[in-house]
Amino acid sequence: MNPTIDYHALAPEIVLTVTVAVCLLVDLVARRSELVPRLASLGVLGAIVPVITLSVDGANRTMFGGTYEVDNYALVFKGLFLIVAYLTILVSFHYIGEGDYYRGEFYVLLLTSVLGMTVMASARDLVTIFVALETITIPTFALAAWRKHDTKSNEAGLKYFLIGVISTAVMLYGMSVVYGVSGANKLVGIREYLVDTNEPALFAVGVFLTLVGFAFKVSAVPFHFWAPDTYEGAPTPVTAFLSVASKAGGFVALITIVNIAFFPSKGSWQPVIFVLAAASMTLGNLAALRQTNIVRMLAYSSVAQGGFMLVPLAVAADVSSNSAWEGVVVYLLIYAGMNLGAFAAVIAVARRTGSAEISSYAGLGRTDPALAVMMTIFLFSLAGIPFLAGWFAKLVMFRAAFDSGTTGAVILGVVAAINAVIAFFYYAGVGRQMWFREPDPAVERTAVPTPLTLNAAMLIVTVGVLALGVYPQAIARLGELAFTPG
Amino acid sequence: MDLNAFLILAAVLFCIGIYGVLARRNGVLVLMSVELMLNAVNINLIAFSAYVQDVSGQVFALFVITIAAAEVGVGLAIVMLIYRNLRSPDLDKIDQLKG
Amino acid sequence: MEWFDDWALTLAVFIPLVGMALVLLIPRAQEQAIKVTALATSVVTAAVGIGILVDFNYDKSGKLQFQADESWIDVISSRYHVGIDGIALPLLILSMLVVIGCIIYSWDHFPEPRNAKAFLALVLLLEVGMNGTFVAQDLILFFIFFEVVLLPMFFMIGVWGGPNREYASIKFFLFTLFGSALMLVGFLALFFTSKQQTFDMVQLTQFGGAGIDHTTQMLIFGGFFLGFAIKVPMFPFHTWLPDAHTEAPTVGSVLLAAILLKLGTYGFVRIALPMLPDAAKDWAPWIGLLAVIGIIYGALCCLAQTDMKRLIAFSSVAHMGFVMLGISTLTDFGINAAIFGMVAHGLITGMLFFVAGSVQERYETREMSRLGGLLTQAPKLGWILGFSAMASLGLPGLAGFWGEFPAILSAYDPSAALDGIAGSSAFTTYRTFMVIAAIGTVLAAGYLLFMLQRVAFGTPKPEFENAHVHDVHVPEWLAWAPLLVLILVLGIYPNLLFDVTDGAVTNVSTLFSG
Amino acid sequence: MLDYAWIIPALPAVSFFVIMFFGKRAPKHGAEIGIAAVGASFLLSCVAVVEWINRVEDATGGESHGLVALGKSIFAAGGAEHGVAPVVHTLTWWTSGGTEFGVGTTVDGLTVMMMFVVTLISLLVQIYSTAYMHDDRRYTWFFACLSLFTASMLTLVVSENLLQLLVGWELVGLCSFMLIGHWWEDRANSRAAIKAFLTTRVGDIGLMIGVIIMFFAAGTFSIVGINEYALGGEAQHSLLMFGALCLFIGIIGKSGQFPLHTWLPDAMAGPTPVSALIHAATMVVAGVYLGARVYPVLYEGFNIHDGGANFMAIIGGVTILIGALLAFVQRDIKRVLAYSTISQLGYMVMALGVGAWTAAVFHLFTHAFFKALLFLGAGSVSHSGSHHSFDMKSDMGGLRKHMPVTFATFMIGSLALAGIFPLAGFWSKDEILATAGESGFDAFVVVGLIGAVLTAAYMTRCVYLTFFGEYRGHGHPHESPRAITVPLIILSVFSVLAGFANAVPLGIHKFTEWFEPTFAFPHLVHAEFDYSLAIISVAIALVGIGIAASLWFRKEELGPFAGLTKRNALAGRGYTFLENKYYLDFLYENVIVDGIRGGVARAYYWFDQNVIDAVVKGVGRGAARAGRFAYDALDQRVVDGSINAIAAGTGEAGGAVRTVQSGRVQRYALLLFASVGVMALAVFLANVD
Repeated sequence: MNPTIDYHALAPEIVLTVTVAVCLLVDLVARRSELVPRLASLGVLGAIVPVITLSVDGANRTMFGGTYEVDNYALVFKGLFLIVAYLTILVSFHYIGEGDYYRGEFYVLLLTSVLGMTVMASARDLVTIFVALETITIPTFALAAWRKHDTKSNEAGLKYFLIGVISTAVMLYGMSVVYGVSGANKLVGIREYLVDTNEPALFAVGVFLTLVGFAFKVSAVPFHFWAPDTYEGAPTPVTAFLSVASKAGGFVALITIVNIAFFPSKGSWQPVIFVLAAASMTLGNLAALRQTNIVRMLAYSSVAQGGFMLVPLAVAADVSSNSAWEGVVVYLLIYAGMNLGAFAAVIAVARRTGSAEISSYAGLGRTDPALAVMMTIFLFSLAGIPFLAGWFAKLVMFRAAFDSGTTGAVILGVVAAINAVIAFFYYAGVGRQMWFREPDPAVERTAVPTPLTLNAAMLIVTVGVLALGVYPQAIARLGELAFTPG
Repeated sequence: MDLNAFLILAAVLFCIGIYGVLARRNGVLVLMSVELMLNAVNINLIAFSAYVQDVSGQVFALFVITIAAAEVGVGLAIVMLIYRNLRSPDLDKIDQLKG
Repeated sequence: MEWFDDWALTLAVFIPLVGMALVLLIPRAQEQAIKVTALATSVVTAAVGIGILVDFNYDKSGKLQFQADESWIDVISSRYHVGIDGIALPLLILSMLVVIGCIIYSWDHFPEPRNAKAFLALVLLLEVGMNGTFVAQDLILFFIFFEVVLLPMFFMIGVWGGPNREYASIKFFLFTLFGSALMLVGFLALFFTSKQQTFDMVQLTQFGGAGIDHTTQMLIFGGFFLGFAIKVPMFPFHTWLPDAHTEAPTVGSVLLAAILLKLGTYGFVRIALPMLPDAAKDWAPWIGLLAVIGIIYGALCCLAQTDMKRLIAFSSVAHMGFVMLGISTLTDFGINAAIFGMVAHGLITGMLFFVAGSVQERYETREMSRLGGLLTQAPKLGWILGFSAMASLGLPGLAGFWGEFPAILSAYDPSAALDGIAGSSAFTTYRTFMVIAAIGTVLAAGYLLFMLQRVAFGTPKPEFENAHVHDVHVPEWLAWAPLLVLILVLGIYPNLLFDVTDGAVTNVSTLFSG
Repeated sequence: MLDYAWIIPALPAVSFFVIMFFGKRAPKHGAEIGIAAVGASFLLSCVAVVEWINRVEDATGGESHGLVALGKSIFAAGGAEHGVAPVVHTLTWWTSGGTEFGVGTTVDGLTVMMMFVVTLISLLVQIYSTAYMHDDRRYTWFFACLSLFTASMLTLVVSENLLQLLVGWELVGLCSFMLIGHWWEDRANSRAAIKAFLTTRVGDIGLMIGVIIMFFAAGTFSIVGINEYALGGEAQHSLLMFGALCLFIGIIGKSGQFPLHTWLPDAMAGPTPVSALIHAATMVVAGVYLGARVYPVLYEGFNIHDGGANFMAIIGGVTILIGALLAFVQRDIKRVLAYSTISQLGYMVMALGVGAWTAAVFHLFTHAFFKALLFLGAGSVSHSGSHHSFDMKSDMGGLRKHMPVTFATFMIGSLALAGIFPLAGFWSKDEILATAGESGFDAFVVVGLIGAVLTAAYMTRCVYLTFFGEYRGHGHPHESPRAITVPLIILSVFSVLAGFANAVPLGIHKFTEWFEPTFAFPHLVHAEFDYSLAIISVAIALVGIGIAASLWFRKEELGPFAGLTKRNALAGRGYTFLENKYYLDFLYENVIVDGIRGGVARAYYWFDQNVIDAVVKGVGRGAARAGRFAYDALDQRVVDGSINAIAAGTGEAGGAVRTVQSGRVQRYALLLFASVGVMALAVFLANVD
């Protein structure tokens, strides 16, 4: 049986792979040059091209016996991953260039991880999902520890790695059970099994254990312990990448596997997601309240945001339309933008003050109003304040909860509403430092201008956040498209 | 062929792995315990594969072996890095980041 | 003027946004240009407002006019639907007017740390939110505008506020955010439980909660109630208000009191009552109860104040109690009174905050024990304070009376729909409310005169005896004159307003007449 | 003019604004504007009076062409066949629920009479003020306020409906607040102003609710409509009773009736012309006017036709006595007059309570003149005689020599107040007593008579202390300027003659004929002139004067005393009377002197100051204390405290969550495995069939 290969469908992955290879080679030849990041960004942009042509084409392309599918759903996420990758490169450009880092390898690993993500978007069987997940994760283990002389960075890498492999092991164990009980590797096969058979309780345990792996990836409570420590210790661009792209990768896997495979077995996954959602929102927010380091605060915030994103998933089984799934996707897309922006701003501020303490943000509104305005926009967007894109993310989340209308969903919606209020407190805390306080004379400031790439990244996100806030139809339509068969 | 025997073996191995991960203080030994867990999974996969007469389980196991190797590679590198900076592989000493 | 009919409201809402963008583009050093741009923006907006006033069909004030209905977020079936009727029109115009006043008032004395650019940009952004809330006819659109006002006000309090500004600003934000989050939850629940699955306020009003079971209606109304009651604010959700007002800069206080509080009461009249009339009936006596508690409680708290601004802030709690009492009767008398009360309170309390701000600017204190003899040092300012205080205590012939008296009047004879809900007889309950509210008017007179006595009467304290106190200057006159004139004109000829609101109010009250 | 009655209040209202904005630039600093406006109003009022009289005359002349009923032209059920409908005009004022509410004018006899009194007294007070307030720093403002005061009172008087009346009512309160506190630099003055405003506002709660009750009962605010409703027989009596009670509470507050009278003496803090205006023509009589205006409601509500006693009459009676008693113990001449006003208002209210509508209004009419006269006289004394003091004991005495005009006019006023034949007070007071007796309110006749004794006595004391004896002040007393004396003279003329408008024994019933409403009104009782009662009341007044005279005059050296008896026949007669009846003298030397002056009055004054006023103050202080409690204990601790506690608790929870994040990776792993274990078990159990 010769697999027919649709090169157009695989073009994004192929472009990325080629770019990775070229980068490696170039890095060998010309060390310490800016060539690699430039090539990497070109490669990413190049990979976006086929994504666009494929979307215009619009047809579903299935390959490898149904284990790999390029449909609207996959394309939406591929686009997201590539854009995030591009922004991450922009954000890292000076950070990695100026620090004590291996430069070439950084981008190689980054792109490898992105490659894993693009694969993940199309993966439709357990093996591919597993491979994609590991392709996403393993390079980031290394990236987290990239600041090799910094013990904190080392620690970040180690914790991430250990919890990561343990989760993987648990997930694999779960997958093996799922595979064993259903006898299918392809997601569609698992679903068929579930539709036909009354599954045993063991299968539910398998499903749960499988979800643990993804829960780790999206840093849902109680599988989030690595996140704050890793985020804090890792180089900030890596943190941004982890909190956005890597998390999105986990969500994609989660959506795919739940939507396609486990959906009929509501009892096995719905309560789990429900608990994860509630716990993530609440504990993430509470822990974030008391943070003094902004990266750590954003880490907990992203835990909480993950909880919000899980809300539509938790109620998806009770919603007749696709609106819940769309809700997760829309939330994810918007979250990616604003969170990335926030980390970019953190990097920009750290360049001046050399500190990530929230108190070092005091008086930023006076010393650098433009930066402070952008940071404010990102943070308040994360808080879900209207006409900044975040409000729409929150809205679709609430909408899904109330669309289902079950008592549990309504309770979850109210919990989310209360959490949205708590969350505002710590986001506003940073705003308060920036705007309400005088600059702290004790903090030394260097008058380095923010590099162009960083500014560009922030500006792109700012415009996006504002535009989508006023006209969210654009992104909502994207979410809708993802679940419309081509 | 009794499937349950394999499953129990895998479960026991998995639990031993868990114990190792939790109890060992040396980073390298923890890594090895993780390997144990992954191998437990492999046993599971192959046993199931045979049981359901489907080859994909064995393919899965091969992928797991490969990726486990890569994982351990990265893991060892990180442990080495820590050892270089802290002069100790003791995981208990690594708690700068918390709260 | 076909064109104007379609675009007027959109212009009224978004011209300030354009102005804000322009203000942000002008370099900070060119303060004069910034101020002129901001003022011009607000004046142009008001010109649109005047156009609306002229074109408005007063014979059909109950009908939505100047409607525009365009697609916006189809995916969630939310549309850009704006329109205006007799209930919203006065509030929209008030908002435009007050914004102009605020910009003129701050002309030469921006509060520390100055930064005219940021300050005016925030004022204009506030105007977007305020105007938008009054014209929105789609729940999601309403929600957006309702929330848009939060950020600018948060920053206005936090950056330009008093010593305790951080606490006050966050408290303000958290309270209102909490309310509006639950309000949004209510909107969504209404969307999914209503048969049409629409956010369109007109359709939802026609639908009137039919087919939604009673418990659900009660819960959804609860969400609305929290959202709006916090904004109003009603007892016991009022504690953000004194802090916010005390710390906010003058203009912030004025906008907060004059317009922002009205968003809550407007929400009750526009959304909560007509969309869920059945639940409203059951909630009304409790709302009425909280309203009268607010009247007495706010007044008592006023009596304990030593800070002038804080006193005025608590007086808002009491005055909004009258507005809510009117609404809770579910009658046309009561709701008309409530809308009149909103406008009157906006004008009067806005004025009081202006004066308090000017007093603070001159004496650098609002502590009433340190003040005194304002009438000797700045007679005109003192006179205006007296005028506003008199208006505030509900003196007939000034606007305040027409919000207060008809509200009390309406409580004598609440909607027949309420009978059998509030205990044995709604009449007994509401008549008790009426008497309590009437007692509240005496307390109101008490604390306002008390303030007047300590601030305006007597002789200046030794520390200010030789202080040179400038009397009302030109920007102040320009900013205040329209408010003062309106207080008087509306007081003498209330039909100016009642005539506009009545048609629209009848639409609401007829829901409860059967 | 009856159709254009709105012009009469409008003129002073306009003049208020004109004075306020342009007064300072006017040659006489605004005074001329005010005087011109009120003068014009006065003239128009006179025209209105004449027109009304013509109208009544036409109607009673048997021809029906006078009955151009512009309002509703229905005759009251029990009304006389010659009822003359009031002239009513309305405009839409406000709309609610499709109902239109009017604003307009109702002109009938009561209205024109009141307009006449108000504008006349206001005019005189304004003229008087040009001299009295000459050096005041807020001269212009003062005149603006006087104009507004007049305008408000006139608005109240011409009101078409109760809501409009309420507007005027409150504005009158506002003006009295501004004028009582005119010299607000002194804290005592602003305190008195606030007290006046707040105390009357307490009564206003009653009025407000009363108006609301009547609105929903009668379905209209219109005064004519409400009166028709009250008499229509359809009315629910309990509703009327509550309405009447509430309205009466308003009257109590405004007209200084027991127990809300304590603001009135304090209101003396204002300039004297203001006191005259407040006590004679505006403010306090507004209450009585309201009672007269909606009399059918009170009449039916309190069952006045049943005779015996009712709440209103009792309150009036009590007020007569306490006012009179309290007047005894004042040192301040204006306070004497203030208490006297309370007492006289008590007469009016009592008159309304006993069904003597005409007598009440008549007394209001006559009282306006002599009380204005007395106040202005007191002002004249202080202006020119006692160096701006009102303390009779320390700064006056013997002023009759220095201020003959003031003295003479003051004497006339005093005698009129005391009810001495044939001055104005005699006729009106007598009519009250006669009607009370006629309608079966015998107890109140006695109260009225006791009041008469006391009135005569305290006025004698007052006159004595002010004008007789040695000058005790420190200034150079001289007669006041013409702007002051001319109004005094005019008022004294009215004080002498006004009573003859209804001099029943002389066959003059003009006041009754012209001004008594016959349209939609209860059938009023008109007592025949009772000679014995008249004689008794005059005699009793003379006794009072005599007692007081002997009491105070005797204490002086013989010289001035002898001088008095020679120069003042009345006092001399009183003295002789007492001399000849020594036992009587003894009686009150030991009983009444120690009793009334030293005992009852002082005791009551103590009670008044320490109990009633203390209650008033206590309510204020209690409110302040309640406020502090509500704020400190409830608002800041409980309400706000709980919010802050929630916030703090949330923060604490955040801290607790943080401790789990220990930093040890193996502990994380343990937690992870533990969670997995627990949740896996839960999932397993949940999915086991």
